[in-house]
Amino acid sequence: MTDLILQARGLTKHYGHVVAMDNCDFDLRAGEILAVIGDNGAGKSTLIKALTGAVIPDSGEILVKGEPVHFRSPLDARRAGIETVYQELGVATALDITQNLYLGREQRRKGLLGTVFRKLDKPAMRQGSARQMADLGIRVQSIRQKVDTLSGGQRQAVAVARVAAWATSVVIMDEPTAALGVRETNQVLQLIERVRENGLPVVLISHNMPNVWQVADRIHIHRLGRRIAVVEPGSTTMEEAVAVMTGAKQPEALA
Amino acid sequence: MTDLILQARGLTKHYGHVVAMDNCDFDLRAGEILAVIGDNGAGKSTLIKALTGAVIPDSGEILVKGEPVHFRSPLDARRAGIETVYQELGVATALDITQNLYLGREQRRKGLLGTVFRKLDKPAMRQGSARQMADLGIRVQSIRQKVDTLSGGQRQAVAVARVAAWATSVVIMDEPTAALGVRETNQVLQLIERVRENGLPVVLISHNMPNVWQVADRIHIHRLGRRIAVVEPGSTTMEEAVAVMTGAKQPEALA
Amino acid sequence: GSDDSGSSGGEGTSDVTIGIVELNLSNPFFGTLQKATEAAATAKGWKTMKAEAKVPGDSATQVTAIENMIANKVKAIVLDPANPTALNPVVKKARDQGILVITVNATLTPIEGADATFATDNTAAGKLIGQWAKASAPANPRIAMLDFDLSDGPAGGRHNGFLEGYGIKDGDPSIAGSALTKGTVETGQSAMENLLSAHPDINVVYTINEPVARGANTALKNKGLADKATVVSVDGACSGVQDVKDGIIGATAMQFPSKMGELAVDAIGKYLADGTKPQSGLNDSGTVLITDKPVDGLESQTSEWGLQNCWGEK
Amino acid sequence: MGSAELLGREVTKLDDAVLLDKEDRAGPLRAALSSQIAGPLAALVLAVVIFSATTDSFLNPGNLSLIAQQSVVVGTLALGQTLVILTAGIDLSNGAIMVLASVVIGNLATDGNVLGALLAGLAVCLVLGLLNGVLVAQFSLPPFIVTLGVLSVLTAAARLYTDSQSYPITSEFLTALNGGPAFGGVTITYGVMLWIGLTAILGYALTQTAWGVRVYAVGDNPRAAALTGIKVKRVLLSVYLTAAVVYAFAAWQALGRTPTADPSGYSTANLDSITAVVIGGTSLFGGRGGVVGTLIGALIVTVLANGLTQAGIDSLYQQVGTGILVVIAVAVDHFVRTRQTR
Amino acid sequence: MGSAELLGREVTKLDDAVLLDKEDRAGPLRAALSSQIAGPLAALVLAVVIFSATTDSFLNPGNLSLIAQQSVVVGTLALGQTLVILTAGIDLSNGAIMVLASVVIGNLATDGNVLGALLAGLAVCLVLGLLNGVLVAQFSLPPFIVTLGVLSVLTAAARLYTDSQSYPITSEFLTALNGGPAFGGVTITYGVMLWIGLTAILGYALTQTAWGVRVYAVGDNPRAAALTGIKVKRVLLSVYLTAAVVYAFAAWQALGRTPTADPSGYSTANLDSITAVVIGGTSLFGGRGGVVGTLIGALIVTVLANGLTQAGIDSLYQQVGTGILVVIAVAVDHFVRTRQTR
Ligand SMILES: Nc1ncnc2c1ncn2[C@@H]1O[C@H](COP(=O)(O)OP(=O)(O)OP(=O)(O)O)[C@@H](O)[C@H]1O
Ligand SMILES: Nc1ncnc2c1ncn2[C@@H]1O[C@H](COP(=O)(O)OP(=O)(O)OP(=O)(O)O)[C@@H](O)[C@H]1O
Ligand SMILES: [Mg+2]
Ligand SMILES: [Mg+2]
Repeated sequence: MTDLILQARGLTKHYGHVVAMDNCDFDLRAGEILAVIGDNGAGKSTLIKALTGAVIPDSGEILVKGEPVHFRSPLDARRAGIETVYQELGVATALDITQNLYLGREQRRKGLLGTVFRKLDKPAMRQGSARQMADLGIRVQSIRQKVDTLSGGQRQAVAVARVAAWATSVVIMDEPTAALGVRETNQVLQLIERVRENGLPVVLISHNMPNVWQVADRIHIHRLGRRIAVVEPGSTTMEEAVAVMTGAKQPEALA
Repeated sequence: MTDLILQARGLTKHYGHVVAMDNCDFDLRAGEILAVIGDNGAGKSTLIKALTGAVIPDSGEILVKGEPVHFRSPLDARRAGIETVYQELGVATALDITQNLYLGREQRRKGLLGTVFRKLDKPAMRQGSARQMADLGIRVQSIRQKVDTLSGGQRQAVAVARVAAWATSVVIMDEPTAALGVRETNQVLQLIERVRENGLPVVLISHNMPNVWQVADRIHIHRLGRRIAVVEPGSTTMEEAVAVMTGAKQPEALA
Repeated sequence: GSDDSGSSGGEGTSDVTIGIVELNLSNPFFGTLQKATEAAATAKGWKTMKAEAKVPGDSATQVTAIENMIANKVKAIVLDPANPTALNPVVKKARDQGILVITVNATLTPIEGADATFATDNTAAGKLIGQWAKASAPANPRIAMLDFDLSDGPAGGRHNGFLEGYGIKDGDPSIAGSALTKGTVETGQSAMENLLSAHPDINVVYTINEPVARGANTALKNKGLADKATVVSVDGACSGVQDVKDGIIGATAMQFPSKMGELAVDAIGKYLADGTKPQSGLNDSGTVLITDKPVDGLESQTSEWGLQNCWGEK
Repeated sequence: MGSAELLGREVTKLDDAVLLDKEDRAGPLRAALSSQIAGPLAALVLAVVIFSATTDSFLNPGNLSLIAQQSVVVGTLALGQTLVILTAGIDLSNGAIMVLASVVIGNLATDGNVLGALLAGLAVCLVLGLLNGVLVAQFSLPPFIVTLGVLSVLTAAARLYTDSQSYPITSEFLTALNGGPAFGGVTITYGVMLWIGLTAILGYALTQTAWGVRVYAVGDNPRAAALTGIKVKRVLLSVYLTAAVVYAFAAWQALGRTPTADPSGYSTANLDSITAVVIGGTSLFGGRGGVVGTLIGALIVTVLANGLTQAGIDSLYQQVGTGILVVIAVAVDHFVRTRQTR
Repeated sequence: MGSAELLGREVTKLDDAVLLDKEDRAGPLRAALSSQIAGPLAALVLAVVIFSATTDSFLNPGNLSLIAQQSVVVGTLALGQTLVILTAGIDLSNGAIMVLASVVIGNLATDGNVLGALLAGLAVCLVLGLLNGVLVAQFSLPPFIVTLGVLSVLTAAARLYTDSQSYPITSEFLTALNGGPAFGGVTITYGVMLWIGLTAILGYALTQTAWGVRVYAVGDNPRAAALTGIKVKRVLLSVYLTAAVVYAFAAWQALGRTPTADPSGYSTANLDSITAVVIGGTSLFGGRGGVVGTLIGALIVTVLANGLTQAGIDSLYQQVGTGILVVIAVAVDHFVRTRQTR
């Protein structure tokens, strides 16, 4: 069972009378790319948030490498090595690109300036972030632009680049390519594959079925707040999966 | 020339030393679906904002049905019959779905209650918004949910539904399906085609090339702040267009 | 005396500027004092620079104002200090530059910090109404104390004086309750209403000033208790004396803000004319008990007299 | 896939609630109760219970009606303040506007033309509301500084106008709000009725009219509101003007409460009104809250002052107590509210 | 498609600026000037020019150094206030914290142990900063109400502690900040140096350290900051504690300015400090602004008071003038800033 890196059992979350998660299970294996697909409002983002401490589930349990964990905040999850791109991005719009990329992990100058005066190494960080944005194929006119002046895609790239830069154990991405162009999307898919090659499992939420079938090892189908099936792209067609996802077909019909 | 509904000539917009639009042209014909494609940060959203009064260009002119116009605010554009879904959605997150859908166009009760007491017809609006959301294939658990409790896709659907509900002359949508699922995306594409059938031209910005090729009559390719080519999906392949869009190919090569 | 500076155009003192530094002018008492000072100065052909503390106790603004006046080379400053010690250094700085500093209404500690002082003894004022209240109070007194921030010098003086005159101490069982007002009608009324709700038997009301007394009276009247309680106050503004006349206030201790200012300006005039400094130390500008129900052994004047000698708008 | 399928067939377990959701079933009153004002109400009830238990004199009809009367001036100001705060603004000048209006009324009324005086007071409020509104809406200046500047100007103006004297008000019409039907020792003054009436009207306007929706939209996110074609500036202006009208009523209330127009009165009414608004559950960041909460918030503030006096607490300790209790009141509010949304 | 292609080949007309953008070329000083503080600076220069032109006594070295001295207390408080406001908070208790600290220092110093007294004052500030911080960060209560409550408690506490008396300060050490090297009639006091020094240190901390970035991030969007793994509560707490240390310095400054520890002094310092912060270009909604602007903002406020006095304006008209000029100052700031971003 140690090959299950991240698991969840029976997660439930109610908001008043809205049911966002309804006895939901989840399994992520070592070294795999797991796609999560589901209708709008199915509860995918809520699941991700629960897995990463951004939402506290009403009930259910979460296990990391078989050990139960209780994340009280995103920081707890991050400390357990889980890096996440949230759908709402979680970028600070008043800060610039570099500040966002290094938020919470700032680099300090070498020597006294850094250790005693705790001075940031801005040139190094600026170089680093320019490189990371470029790696994603994203063009920005100045690395010092504040995030609220960025285009939708540039903004999303900032959030993705941050995770790419810091991933250590599990990478979770909630619709990381929604606002990205063709080329930039491919860049991110390559990034995801690179991460897997480095041995880290990736959870990818996406509405783009071709992308999912292109990179995923397994596909978690989410519907009405719970996982209703797990399929493999090799043995299930997009059409079948979408039919299950939207409720046109029963999951049992998948074999 | 009256068949050109919306035109722009030489639009330019600088933010400090950032160039968002660089002598950009634009033409929208009557009754057509015009797609606008381009890299992230190419300046598509800026163009749309300039066309609809949300951004005041530094220079250049905008013509509606051949007449020069000077929109100072989105309201001016709306008064000229132009409805827009902005990429950043422009929804008020503290308001609920119905309030957002009817924002600026609230329905009042019949009779004295409405004329004298200006009482809103909440039940009617609630019914109307439930129907509009349903028409887009979007499931929400309560039409009274505040928008900040909605999922990413639900939120986008609210913005799209609003435009769909009020379109009268031109419809502009900036990446309306980015956060939508497979089924919901198709629903929006159908909506766009319905709008065209009703005789209104549509401007669709999208990074989803298959979608674009599926519905567009003409495709405006945007690069580095300006229009570099206009192609037709029938005579140009996706690959060629993407190559031009990303700069891998010169526009002249398209014939 | 120094009238060579008048309209005759003599260069001597025609471009004299004096500074007037007051407490917060929202209190008409200080407004009256300032205006009397200014009027006296203008009558002598002087220019004035004026400043006021923003709120009671705001010595910082006064320090700043005096610094600005020194920079502007005034010849003398009439100061109503917001704090007895906070202004000492800046006053010293002014005097070191040859500026005559006269405090009015309140004093510095030590009193020699200023060249002279024309002030009112607030403790004495409180004592007068305390004695009067004691003498005219019913058999089993129930006292309400409507105070103002007691860190304010005059407020503390009046409060302590009243208790002393009445012959009791803080915490005496005959004190039904106390409440803090902001020295305004509205806060006086609310405070009195609240006290009455708990203690409908209140029959003696000490008020920090006449606006508070008026508010207290409204509260009593609303409850139909106006006849059963005696209100005492301090100030002697015309409106307050009128209230004495109308029976709203039993007795008030009249003070003379205009006089203080006029005396101060006279002293400055003498100094500028021939260099005679005024007598240092406290020159009391006087306190008079105003009541239409005099009691034995306590000197007082009637409201008629009061209306002729009061300050402020009649 | 039409609406029938969505609302009908597809809508299984999770979706029985699109139109007829639970709130609908429970009725609007209960919905309102459960959402916005539960927090402030809990705090108010708690305060009342505590003071009733610890003092003899607090819980009697006379005292309770007194509390209502003592709340009307700041309470009315706080209604206008709520509108401004809902747009993410703040009005530090409301007390000063009211005071200037009341001294103008007091001065003009000495000639006997009380209705004219009252209208002049209204005009004063409208002009100043317009000033605030134009500076905030048209020039996009921060409301905090604009209204602080106006406060400074008006405080001085009221003193200059009155020569720092106060006017006793004798006109029965001007002090009419202090009267009202009495039942035993308990008077329900017209002022209290007016206050509640204004709350009802503004509550209606905020929740039942298009204007109200726009006020919330502008306060929540002015950029988004502008993109949807709302005339943000006009909405802001309308808010400052409506608030000004409410301040004029507050001036009338003040003349009824203390039949004196006093240029130096109500100097902390601005902060008090903000306190009432915030305790009432309205967010200083705009877009969330409402006037009913504010009414309760104003009552809470008065209850604290009244109850502590009843309890015979020394004046300085009263100040200590008020500070602590105000914080506890918002803590209770906060606690109740987060429990709900969990 | 690697970085080389992006930064090299692909990067044509629009992109010559990814790393070496114009700001870099112009140097950090010019960058700072052009962005944040240009507005306040323009307002300050304007005010100085006007008063220099209209009065004889304003523009001389002695008066200018006086202005700096007059700014130090509120100016120092405003530095702490800036930190709090950057996190979208507000501190209404800062003046009261300073006053309590100064009376504690004044009281304890009567025994002669001035250093111990000063440390006790610091301890007072830290405890109260902790209280504010815990209520705001841990209990998520609105800073406006928390600090208003603390203000009320402290104002009373200072009076209770001192029995409403003030303590004259005689210790040379405690009033040392009022001294300093004099050149002719011009004294550059140690207090002014300390103020500038604190501004520099805090400016450094805000712009050159990770802590500063986090403060801005938390103020800008606490939800996003939490999602990126920032300990929002800890950052908030650190801000209130740092501000408390700054308030302790302000208490020391105050003892130098007026060598009296007075429980009723500085009662408007809270609003004055907020005014300085806002005029200095820091947004009350958090995340935007800085301490250098605040220093300029505090100078502007003092210049207005000083200049109006020099011009011989009546005190009531001064109040009118201050109100108008403060609004004009933010209008100038606003105008300069929107011109830049256009
Ligand atoms: N705070 C909240 N309060 C009330 N309802 C909520 C809240 N958060 C989420 N929901 C509801 O829970 C459901 C699941 O939302 P979630 O964001 O997880 O969907 P999703 O699968 O990520 O959708 P999408 O593909 O559109 O992003 C939705 O119906 C949403 O409206
Ligand atoms: N307010 C602003 N200040 C500075 N730069 C800006 C501002 N707004 C936009 N830009 C810049 O202008 C360029 C064009 O942005 P725009 O949003 O129009 O791109 P887009 O084509 O819509 O991209 P996307 O596909 O990612 O949405 C971007 O480089 C962006 O960073
Ligand atoms: Mg989602
Ligand atoms: Mg865009």
